Amino acid sequence: MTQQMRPSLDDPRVAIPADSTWYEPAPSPQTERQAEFLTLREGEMFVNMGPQHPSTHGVLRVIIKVNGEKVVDLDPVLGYLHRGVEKLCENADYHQAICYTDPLEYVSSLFCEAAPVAAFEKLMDVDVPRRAQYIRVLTMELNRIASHTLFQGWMALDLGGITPILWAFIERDEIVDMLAALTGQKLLYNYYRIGGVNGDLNHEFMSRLGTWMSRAAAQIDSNLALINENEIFVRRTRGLGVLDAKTALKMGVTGPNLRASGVPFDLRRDRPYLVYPELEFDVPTRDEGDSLARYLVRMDEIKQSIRIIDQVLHEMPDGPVMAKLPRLLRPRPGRAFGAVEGPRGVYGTYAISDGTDQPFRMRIHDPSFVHLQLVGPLTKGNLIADTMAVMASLDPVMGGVDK
Amino acid sequence: MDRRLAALLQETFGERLLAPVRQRYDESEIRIALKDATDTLRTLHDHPALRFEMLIDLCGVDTGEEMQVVYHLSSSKSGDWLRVIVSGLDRSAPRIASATFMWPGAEWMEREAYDMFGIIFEGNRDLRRIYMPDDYRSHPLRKDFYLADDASRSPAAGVRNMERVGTPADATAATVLRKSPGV
Amino acid sequence: MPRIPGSGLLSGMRLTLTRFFQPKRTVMYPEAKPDIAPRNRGRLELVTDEHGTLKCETCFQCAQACPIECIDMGGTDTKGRFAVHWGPAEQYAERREESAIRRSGRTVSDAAAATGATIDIAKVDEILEAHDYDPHHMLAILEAIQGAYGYLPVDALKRVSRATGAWYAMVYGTATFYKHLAFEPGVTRSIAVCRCANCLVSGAGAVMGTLSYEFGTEFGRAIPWSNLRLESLPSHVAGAPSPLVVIDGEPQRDLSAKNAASWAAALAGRYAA
Amino acid sequence: MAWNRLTPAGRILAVLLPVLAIGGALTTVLLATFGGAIAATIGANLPIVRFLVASVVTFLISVPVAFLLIYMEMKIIALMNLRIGPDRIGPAGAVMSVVHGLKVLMKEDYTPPSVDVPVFTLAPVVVYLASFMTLLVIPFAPELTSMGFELGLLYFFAIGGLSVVGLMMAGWSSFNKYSLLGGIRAAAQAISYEIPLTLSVVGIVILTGTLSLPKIVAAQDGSFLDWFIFRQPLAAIIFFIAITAEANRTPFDNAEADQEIVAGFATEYSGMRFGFFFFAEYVNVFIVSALFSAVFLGGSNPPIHIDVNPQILIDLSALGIGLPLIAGIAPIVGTLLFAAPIWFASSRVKGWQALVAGFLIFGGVSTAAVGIWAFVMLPPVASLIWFLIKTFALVFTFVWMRGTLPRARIDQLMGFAWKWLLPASLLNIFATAFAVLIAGR
Repeated sequence: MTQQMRPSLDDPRVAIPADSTWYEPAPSPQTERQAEFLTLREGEMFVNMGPQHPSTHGVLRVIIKVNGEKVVDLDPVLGYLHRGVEKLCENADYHQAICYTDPLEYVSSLFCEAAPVAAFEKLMDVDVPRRAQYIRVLTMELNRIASHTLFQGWMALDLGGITPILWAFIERDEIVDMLAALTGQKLLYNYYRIGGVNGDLNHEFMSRLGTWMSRAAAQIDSNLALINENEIFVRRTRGLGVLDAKTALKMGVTGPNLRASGVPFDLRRDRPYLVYPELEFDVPTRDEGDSLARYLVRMDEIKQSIRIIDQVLHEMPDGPVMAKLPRLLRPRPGRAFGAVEGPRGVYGTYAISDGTDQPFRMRIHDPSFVHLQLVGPLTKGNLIADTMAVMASLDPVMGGVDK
Repeated sequence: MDRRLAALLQETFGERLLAPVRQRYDESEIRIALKDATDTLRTLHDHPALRFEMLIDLCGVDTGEEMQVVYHLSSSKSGDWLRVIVSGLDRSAPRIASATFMWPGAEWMEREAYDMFGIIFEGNRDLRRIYMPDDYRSHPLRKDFYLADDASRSPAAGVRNMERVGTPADATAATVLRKSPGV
Repeated sequence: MPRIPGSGLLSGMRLTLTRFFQPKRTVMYPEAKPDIAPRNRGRLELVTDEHGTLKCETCFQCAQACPIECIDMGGTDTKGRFAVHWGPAEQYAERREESAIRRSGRTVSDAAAATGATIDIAKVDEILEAHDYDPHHMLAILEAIQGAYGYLPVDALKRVSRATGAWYAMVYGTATFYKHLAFEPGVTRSIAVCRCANCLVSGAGAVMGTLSYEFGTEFGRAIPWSNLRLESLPSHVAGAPSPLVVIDGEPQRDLSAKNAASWAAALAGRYAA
Repeated sequence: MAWNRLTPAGRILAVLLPVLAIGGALTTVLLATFGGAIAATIGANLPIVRFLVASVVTFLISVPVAFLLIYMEMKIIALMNLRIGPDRIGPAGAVMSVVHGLKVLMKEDYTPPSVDVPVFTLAPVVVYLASFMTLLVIPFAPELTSMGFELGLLYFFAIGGLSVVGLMMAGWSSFNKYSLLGGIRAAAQAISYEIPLTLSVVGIVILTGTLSLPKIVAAQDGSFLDWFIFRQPLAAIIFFIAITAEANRTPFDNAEADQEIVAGFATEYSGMRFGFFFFAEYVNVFIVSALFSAVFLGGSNPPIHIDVNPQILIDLSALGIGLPLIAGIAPIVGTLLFAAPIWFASSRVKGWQALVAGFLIFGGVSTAAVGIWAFVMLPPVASLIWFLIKTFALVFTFVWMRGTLPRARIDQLMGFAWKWLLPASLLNIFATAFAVLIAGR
């Protein structure tokens, strides 16, 4: 019995049955970079991670070229969650488009809707009532805390600790329930409207917020004590995936990842929107630029967010939460870029109006998309386990990356 | 937003600007031609008074008549934001020089623009599809890409392919393209 | 500050041990219902006022605004005969077209929007009249149309959708669900027998046995000497005659286990290539 | 026919009864004929028989031990996570792990194409074999040691190291890169940690002059200050870290780090073959805990010897024919005795409820009485209980660590073994030898 054999595309020195195709990625190089990636040198092999893998934060596929345990190169493959939101938004009117942006990033969806709302409001010259602005700040900061606590859990989980994620979910659940009492939904809030918010603060929300605020800071601090000083955790993240300020700027990194490299760039302070200029808060930065710094910056931001929430609750004015607007919105032709500082970086929306009731073009910029590019450069030369640590510390969410 | 920025830009670029500098809310906007794109971006990046060192966003736009590439830059000196619209790309064969020489982070955004609009960025080492599968043929965000409608609602009702290259046979040019020349 | 190595580990261990004894946060879901805020809009429902009448006045604004069109309105008229979607039947077609235009994001000329009747639509109207324009008899209508044209023309389906008030998606779905309904003029002729429980009880098994014996082939295979195929249908609509045998797209109503052999002989003569 | 009219139960009986009758008769005849010879053979080869019985018993206890440990892991980690954990099957979900085991049994046992079939099939067997074979030398109590032979400790390390072969086999034969990485990680880790593991007990071997585990336990007789954890603290720490790595437990569970290499060597396994890996892991945890408690925590010795010596001698043989009668009557009488006050106390309690309650109370009381009697009167029982308390305290520690710690990276792990643990264990050996020399003079 002679079986037809052929060299494996994965490793040309290995002969495999000619009719078997199922265990090879078998891509044909399309670009210079990909051809370089697909060339294997002595001792190297590909390890395919994802789209189903325990630590790829969604449906991300990463092809890793390894030499033993050492990562030589890697190539993220996107698009498993691509929904064509930009195209859908071009075919929906302005109100409906906001609804499509919600599920982009399911971990912090309020920021995803805040960006297009900001852009549309610029297009239409709408003044948002002050109470609505305060409510937006309040809900966004709550969402930021929810996102960061979840990040803390995921980070620990990707490093092998199983407990923090469940403690993190307790905090996140409380915030999510609270926001559900306000917005009506747990995950896809669809709460911001052009010219305000959908519904004023209610008793249910305020009572939940009060009980949560009374113990949140202490509880989160105590959760952090589990891994923040843990020798194993610190040794695995310190000095890993160092991103210096210059590279970070060139790569277009924003948010906590940039601040961990020592660049105090925060839209809330540098390009103020809503009522942030009136609030007092610090922008935590660190100079190390490694995974631990990215982690700690986020943990510091939680404290600042609690501080902001406290101020907002004290200073919130009375008044309407929605501007008077016509039912059918037809902005004048024009362009606007709305951006907010989210838990992962700058969420931006570039909207072009052509005078009809639908956006002519709606570009959605998601920070995770930019940050995911860094996984390759930051993990080269490290171990497979470090890939997970670096990816977790960059905190990408695939819903936003794939749009 | 810095009102002096408009004067500075006008002074620096002068005739390269296709339209006067526009400023609205906290955004400034300049519009340049395709041939000046690389030089302008380099000047914006290196000019000591401007220093637009951060690329916030890069995206393509299909106006129905031409293609545009839009850069959003942030200055590390003054904190101003600038929108650079490079207009005049040929719709049938859009090509532009890549910005990865200055901002390596633009690589994936250019890949996305290539995937969605077919804009070819010369100099990008890794210009291949990023969202769509490799064997996909059309570019979904172009205005002549027919959105597959709900089978129950559209006039052609449920017999339309998801992917369609070029213009549908049953449509006239006037009915298909939603054009917005002013953009 | 120099720290004792391992003190971080120990403090973490202490923390987990404290949590070990703390009250647990699990919500025992089926027994304990979660505390859902009154504003929660997780579920769509129609609200009634204190007199028990529906508050909805069928303005369709919600259905039109819904971006993913998950809101659908429909029902039957007062006699319980005509299905109504998005309002009265005569309005429905207009609204549907309008929606299509709006959603596709482009202006559609009158010529493009108008249905180009490439077939003689009169036969469809006759069939519809015979079935009283009742969308509940959709399968029967479609079978009759297939009998009349040999296949299901798209224009006929549109006409059916428009006249009965059934959504085009429903018509289309019904037509694609049943294997014996074809969208193109037949190239391969087929004999299909339904294998639902109802039909099997009333003798479909015997019919299948006889046919496969007579034609000398198995179900799911082509018959070697002709362009005929034997096929089995997976399901069958309740109330239709049993056993349901569909020959060449045409449902046969008077074929049963008893006369199957003679039918097969006749068919063999008819289709012999 | 009469056969057709029988119920299934009847048919079984109809077949079984004649078979049993014939078999019983044959056995009786055979015993009567060759009984003396058999007894003589058994008597002559007592060690072999003893070995066979011990291995069967060891094999049989390994499965419930694994079930118990899996349940402990699920429940304890859940409680630390502020969850409730398994609570549906059995009291407090205690039968959950058994149900998991059944589920694993019933799942499809899939052999992927292109694996190396013989090696792939043998790997779980080797792993499981290696882990339960080490159970043989565990000194549960002085009288309850399966094989207390002189080279016990060496045997333990030798056989324990064999499981790496199984993991490597699994990793290599699976035709999966995750498996390969997992197998190689397991091998590298186990080989590195074997050395400090072995070297750390050399101090104890110097002190006791033996490799036999029962003798090491016996050397710790006395109060808890005689335990080797207090006489060799450095060795205890090294040993604890090394056995954590040997048992592939967090923070050293790199061989199956699911965030990195999915499930390591077990990635391609399903069904009961995966179950073998799973069980072996938990049996391993039990074994290393038992070893630690034997070597460092005094094994079956109580912390403090309290010399109570109540002689509760019950001469059961004196009862004669009364014994079976009492055994038959006592439960009924006891149940009624406990049920009566409950039934009389409240009119709302139904008769059967009172009876059930009475039966349960009687069961509890009698079990407790027998247990206390056994603890006091039978030294092996007391020893066994002390041993299990220590062992399960350690198992709890392992689970607790899993609930707390993240995973160490593979290079840090290896570096730790070679750069810190190895010198420390050598230091411990020299210090101990020096101390023995000084004291011996």
